[in-house]
Amino acid sequence: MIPPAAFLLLSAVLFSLGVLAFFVKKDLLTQFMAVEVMLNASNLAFLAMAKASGQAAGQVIVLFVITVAAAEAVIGLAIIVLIFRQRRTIRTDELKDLRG
Amino acid sequence: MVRYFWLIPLLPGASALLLLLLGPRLSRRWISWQACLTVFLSFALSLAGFVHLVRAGHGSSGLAKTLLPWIASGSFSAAISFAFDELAAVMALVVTGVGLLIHVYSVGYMAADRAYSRYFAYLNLFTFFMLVLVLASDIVLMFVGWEGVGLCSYLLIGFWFERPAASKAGMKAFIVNRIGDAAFIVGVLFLLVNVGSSSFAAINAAPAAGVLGPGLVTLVAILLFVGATGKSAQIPLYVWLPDAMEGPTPVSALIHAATMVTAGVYMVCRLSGLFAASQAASSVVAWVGGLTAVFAATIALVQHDIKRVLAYSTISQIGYMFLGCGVGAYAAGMFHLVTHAFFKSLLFLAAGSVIHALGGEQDMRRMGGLKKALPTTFPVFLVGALAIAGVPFLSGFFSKDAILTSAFAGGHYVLYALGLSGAVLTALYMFRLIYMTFYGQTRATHPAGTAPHVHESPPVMTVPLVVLAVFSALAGFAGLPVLLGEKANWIGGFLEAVLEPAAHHLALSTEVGLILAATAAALAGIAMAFVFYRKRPDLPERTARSFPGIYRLLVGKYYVDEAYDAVVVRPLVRGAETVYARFDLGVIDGALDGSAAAAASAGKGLNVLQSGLVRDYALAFLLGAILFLGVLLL
Amino acid sequence: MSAMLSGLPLVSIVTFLPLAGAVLLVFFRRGSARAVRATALGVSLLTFVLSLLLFFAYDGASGLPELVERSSWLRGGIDYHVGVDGISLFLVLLAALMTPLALLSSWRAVDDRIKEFSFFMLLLETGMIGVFVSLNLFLFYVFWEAMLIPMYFLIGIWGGRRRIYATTKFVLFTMFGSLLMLVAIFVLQAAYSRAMGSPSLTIADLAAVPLSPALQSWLFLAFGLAFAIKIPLFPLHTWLPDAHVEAPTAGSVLLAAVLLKMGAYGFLRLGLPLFPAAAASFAPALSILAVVGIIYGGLMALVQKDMKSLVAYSSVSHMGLIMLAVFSLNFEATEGAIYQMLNHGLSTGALFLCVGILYERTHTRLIADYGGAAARMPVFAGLFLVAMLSSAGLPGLNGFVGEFLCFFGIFAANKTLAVLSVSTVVLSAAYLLWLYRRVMHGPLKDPADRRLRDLDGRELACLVPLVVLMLFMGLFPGTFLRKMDSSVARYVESLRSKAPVVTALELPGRPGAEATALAEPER
Amino acid sequence: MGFPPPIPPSVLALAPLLALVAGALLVLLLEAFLKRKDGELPAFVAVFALLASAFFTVVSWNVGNSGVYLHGRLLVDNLALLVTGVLVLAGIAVILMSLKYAAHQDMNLGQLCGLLLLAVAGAMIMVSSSDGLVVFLGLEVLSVASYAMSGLKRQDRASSEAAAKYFLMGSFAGAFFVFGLALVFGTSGSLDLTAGLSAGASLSAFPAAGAVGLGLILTALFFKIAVAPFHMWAPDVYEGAPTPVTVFLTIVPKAAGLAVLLRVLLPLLSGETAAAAVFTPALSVAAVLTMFAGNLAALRQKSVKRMLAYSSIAHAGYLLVAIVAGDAPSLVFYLLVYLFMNGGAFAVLVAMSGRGFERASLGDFAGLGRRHPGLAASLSIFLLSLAGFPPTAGFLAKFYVFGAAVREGHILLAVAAVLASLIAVAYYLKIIVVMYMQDAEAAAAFDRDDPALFLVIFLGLLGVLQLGLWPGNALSLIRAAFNAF
Repeated sequence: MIPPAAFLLLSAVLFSLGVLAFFVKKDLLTQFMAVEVMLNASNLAFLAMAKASGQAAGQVIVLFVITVAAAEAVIGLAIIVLIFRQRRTIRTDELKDLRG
Repeated sequence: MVRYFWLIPLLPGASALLLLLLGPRLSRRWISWQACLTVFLSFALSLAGFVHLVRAGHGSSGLAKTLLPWIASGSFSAAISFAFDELAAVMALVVTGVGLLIHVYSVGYMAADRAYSRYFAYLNLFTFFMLVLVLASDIVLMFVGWEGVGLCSYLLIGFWFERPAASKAGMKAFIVNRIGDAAFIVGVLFLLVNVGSSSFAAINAAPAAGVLGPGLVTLVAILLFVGATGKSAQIPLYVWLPDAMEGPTPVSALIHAATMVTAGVYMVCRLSGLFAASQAASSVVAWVGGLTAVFAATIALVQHDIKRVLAYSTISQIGYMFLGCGVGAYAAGMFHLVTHAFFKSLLFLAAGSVIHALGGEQDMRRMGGLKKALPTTFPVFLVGALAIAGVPFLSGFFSKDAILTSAFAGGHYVLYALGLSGAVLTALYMFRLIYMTFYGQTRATHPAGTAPHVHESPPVMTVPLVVLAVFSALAGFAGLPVLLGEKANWIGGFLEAVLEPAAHHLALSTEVGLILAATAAALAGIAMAFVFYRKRPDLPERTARSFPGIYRLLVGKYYVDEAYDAVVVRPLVRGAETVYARFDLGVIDGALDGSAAAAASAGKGLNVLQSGLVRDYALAFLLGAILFLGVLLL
Repeated sequence: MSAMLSGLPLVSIVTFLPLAGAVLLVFFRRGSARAVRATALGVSLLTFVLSLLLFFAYDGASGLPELVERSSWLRGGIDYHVGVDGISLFLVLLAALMTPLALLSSWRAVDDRIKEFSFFMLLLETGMIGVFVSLNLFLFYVFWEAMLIPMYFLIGIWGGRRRIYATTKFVLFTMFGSLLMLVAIFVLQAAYSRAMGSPSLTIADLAAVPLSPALQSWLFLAFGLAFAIKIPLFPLHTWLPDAHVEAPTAGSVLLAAVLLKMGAYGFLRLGLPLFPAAAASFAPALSILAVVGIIYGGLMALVQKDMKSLVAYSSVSHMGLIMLAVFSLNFEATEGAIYQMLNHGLSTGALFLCVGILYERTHTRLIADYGGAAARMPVFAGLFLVAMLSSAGLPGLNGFVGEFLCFFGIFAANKTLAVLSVSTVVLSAAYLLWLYRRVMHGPLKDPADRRLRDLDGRELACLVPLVVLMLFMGLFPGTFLRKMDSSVARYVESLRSKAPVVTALELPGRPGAEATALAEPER
Repeated sequence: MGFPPPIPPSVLALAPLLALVAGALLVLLLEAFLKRKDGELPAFVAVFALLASAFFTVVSWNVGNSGVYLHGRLLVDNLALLVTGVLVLAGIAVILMSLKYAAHQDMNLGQLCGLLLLAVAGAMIMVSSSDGLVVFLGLEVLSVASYAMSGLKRQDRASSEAAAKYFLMGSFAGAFFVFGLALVFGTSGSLDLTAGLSAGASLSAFPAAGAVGLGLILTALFFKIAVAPFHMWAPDVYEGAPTPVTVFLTIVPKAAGLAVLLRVLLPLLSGETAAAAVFTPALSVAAVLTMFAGNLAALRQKSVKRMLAYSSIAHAGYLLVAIVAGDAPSLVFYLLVYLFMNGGAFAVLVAMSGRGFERASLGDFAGLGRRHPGLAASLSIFLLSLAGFPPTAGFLAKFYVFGAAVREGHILLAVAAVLASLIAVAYYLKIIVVMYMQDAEAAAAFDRDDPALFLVIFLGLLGVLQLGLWPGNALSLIRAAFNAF
């Protein structure tokens, strides 16, 4: 039986990886995927906790989070498409008309 | 009639107000009459009051009238109240009498001037303030007159304000006076706070009552005297008076010879109780007076401008008055004030008549030989000269002698010597003037090349001259030397009611000796003048050449003006300019604008951080989060 | 008189009538310049007349505020609470007098956006009067700050070349002080409700709060900074010359005549009564600053090239004297200070009017561009001279009375400072007469220049009332002083009772007891 | 309204929310099936929905319908109701000022209205629950809708860039919230944000993981409120988004986030607890950073819109001061006032725009005082209120917030706050300078027939002056609301 702490640790690592990816990746799409990784890290944590404390709530949350992620993805992709239409690129660093 | 003595100042005041408000609309005739008449009425009132006092004899406390409670706040209060005692009576008579004559004289002298009404408005205004000064029974109110005459002096010196020299002289006069006044104010403050009252009675009584400690008495007296040196043009604040000659000549006669400049002496006499109480202060007064008397006289020796000679002579004569007051002979000082008022205003007016005759020429080097041309002016001028020179039995002789005698009697032998040498110099420069102006060939050069048409002045000018000449000649008999009997010195007795009596008396023989000495001095001076400027006109140049240093020093008036300019004025202005540029604009404003700039550049920095790159934003977010969590955990 | 006025909210009317007028102006058509000007002038004149009623209605026996109106406004002790006492009464009158004159003076000078101009002028008047009549700290602060806005626009829109720099500097500098004062107000409010249980911002109540010395000092410094900037006290004065030089004549007049007084008034109304001990302990330092200001301002005025900045620096000098008097903490000095505030209002206001009159003709303020104006403008020369002499404190005019009372009180408190402050007598004469000589005297700069015509009726109407008032106040100061007496006495007493330092600081100057005793018969 | 509610409390509690959601769906349907795209019908529907929701809010206020519903998922209390009121008002204002604007900038009004309703609903959900999950859902609904709204100007590069940046950063922050929630859940076994550290509990008693979790949640909220240093997305998004949307973004998410923050932190900050000892300084620092970052960065802006964007960051800082002081009434009052003055200022910006163009640069305002005195005067009043000059509401709001801070002993914080607002005065006045003290090079004309917009401006003025001079009613209402606190 693996202690919940391990899951927690794993999720933390995952989350950090997501953050890391968010920084190293250079285009909107992959950066958003990095965010997805972070969200799923949280999901993992939730599940572990739910298991440990035997609360169903934790598992329900995961569903919510997934749904939300999906919704975000929809809007996000729409925006990314919009950006691509206008600029023929989705490199994040190109987005610097607004500054200063 | 006497009850209305308080109208004495108000009449000319009202006239002045009227002239100031609607002067230009009035006819010259009306203006002249109004101006002179009001002064005449004041004169009449003063005369009435004077007679009243004489009749009342000693022990009469004089007349007093409080017009309105003026300033009152907490423990400070000053009322507008006038008092008419012996001292005030004498002074008022001088002011209104001489003033009247000069008003009349001005009618002729200023006849051609554009700003006729303004001139008489100022002249009346001056008379008003001067009389306020004289009649005030309260030192704060006296200060009103004190400053008021200063203002009028400023206005009248700068009467022809289009002339830069004139307006400059006016300004100089006012500011220099203000320096004295600052000290005066401080003195008054000491009195107010320590005596707790501003009335002369209380102040004069204070030292005796012990309200004022001896040290304080000296301090206050000296402070007030500094004010006097400003008003009465004594060392070190005399520098404004010679320049004041830029004003119209009647003004010089009235303000800068007869009345205003002697206000300092009057003030000292008013407060004789205070001054007499401090030996130190008195000797300061005496020494400043004595030194000024000689100092100014030496400068007068080498002046070429006829009015400036008279100006320096005025300074010197006022020096005598202070010398008198300083040695405790206040009556003598007042006496000399009176006689001086007569003969000096006479001299000025006569000089004015000369200038008038020469169409504005003031330089004696371009005069000469006017004796014939000015049949009235010359004799009266001569009378004045003899009087001031102290030739026996003329007014100046008695008054000056009274001062010197009491100086000697007080044991102030050095001061006596100073006074005596001053007397010699006085005779010398006066007769230098006489000879250069009236004798010899005419040196008058006229732009047209032709000799100017020299003409005697109209009677409206000459009549006052004659009157003054008479007084200059005879006024002395109001104060004969005591050796002619106790009652001889009438004016001294009259004033004793108010003034501290002169302490010492001398043996007859000594007095006679002193009188002879004085006479000798006067004659010696005249003789020297005769030799230098009549017999051997080349002598002056040679003497000058043999003592170039001294000569240049005298011509340069000891370079006092230059010294003041270099030591006080210029450093002050330059310094202020530097501070303004360096500190005001540099440091203070610099700090303000600097902080503004700092904020702006901080903003610029933030704007640079706001790079527009999501990565940077996320980084800031992350760092912030880490920091925050760190805080929570630690 | 007061019976007739009973029930009439006179103070509120005087305060808000100008505001009503301003609102009225909004509905005027643009371009109807004459109507706008006339209305504004009429309203301000009416305000002045009503303020005269205040003068008569104020009895001044008790020294407490009279004609008080009070109604609760917000929670936390914030009431609408106004009234006048001997200290504020004449400042209200001053504001009510100067506004119509200022409007009149700009009759021709301002021809752009007259509607807005008049609007802001009236707004300013309400602000100024409001500051003086407020008896509630919150209300005071509201007026104090609100007043900045119209002044900001007046300088910024109708000002000179560097107007924007000047007006921004003015607002930011002034706000810097008043914002710290705001924090101090919070602290005071909190302290009060902690001590008394119930909150209150009534000034009279706040004086009763027990404060630790340290806290009191901090609060005094916060309040003092705001007031010192407004006065302005050396070295916080540099906004003033800029503001004056750039402001339009009307702005300068009100700025000099009324706004500067608010600093000194603030000290009298709040700074000292609320924190007497701290005030007494800071008095020496502030007095020294004030003296420095007197001399420094005078010297700076001496070397100004611009007439307006010369007068501005002269204000620094004069206000320094007033400050010094205020901090002498005795009756005579305080009364002198208040009187001198009025005098400075009149004389400096008049001087700025004079400068404005010259500027209207030649469109330059540089002294060097003038010369011999007196020849062309004799009447103006006379009035200018009187204004100048009043500012220089010539006896017989108002300036002397105030100045002398100040000297007297200062001297009683501290001889050295008094002696130093007397130097203003020389300095003011020097810079003013020199100015006068360079501008009015000498040969005409440009004889061909016909623009220098003498005063017209309107300009006379601006200057003559002031000059007459100068003479009147010089000869009959009692008319004013008597109305102040009891309030000032009460004020000084409260200081004495609260801060033993005050008496200690005030006594050595004179053996007060017998001095007063000796003075008694005179009164 | 004393009549007994015909509907059961739980439904009534949900009613405002339902009204909005229903409205949103209706609008989107209309938008889908309506032929004429430029019709204003959706707007009317949306406004109606908002009014309905407002009505229900008022009803449940009047019947005192506060309580916990849906098994603790829905918490209706006065804070919730008041903030809901603010949110709804903001929504109405936004719609009214976009009627013409949308047409001019060829934005799809229908979509705007729909998204707006959803966003408001999301915000409403956030404020009316203490349950972490519900708050998260509300947050996400709000965010997702906001992303879309900021990108509604399809042709405009700036708009879509704003949307992209907002989306990316927003989802990034959202992830933090979720992970934090997971940790809190893990350590406290509950989703209740306040339960984790119930009042007075000390952090030490609370496991590190939980602390971290709470911290992460707070950072996400800071992000929404745009607290420095989590604010950097804000200026870009505010500038890029369509102006009415900017109004929405500067008010609604802030209000919602602050309400949640208040809920979470108030129990912690009250009293001398260890938690307070940690949070108070941290929040104070954050507040000071925010105020200065916003105001300093605004100083040199050339675009009025961006300037106001920075100013709204600074105001977040002032609001945070209220949180530090733990003074709910002043917070809510400030929010209300801020709605009026900020909305008003932006409304004037909207009025400056025209068909196919916006005028937001300082130069465009030159001489406005001459050409459009009314507009210039209104903007000046809004700016003076933002700057905190009496007698405007802005002053009173600051007066109460800073006063509360001092009362709670945060004097230095108050000093910092006033100094920050002094800096702010500098740039607010700059706009006024341009409007009145510089003359226009080119007289810009634009059509004035936008009654809805001018209604908004007028109401803004009314609010700013009313709340500045006679705020009695509003204040007593708010105070009454927080006797509970």
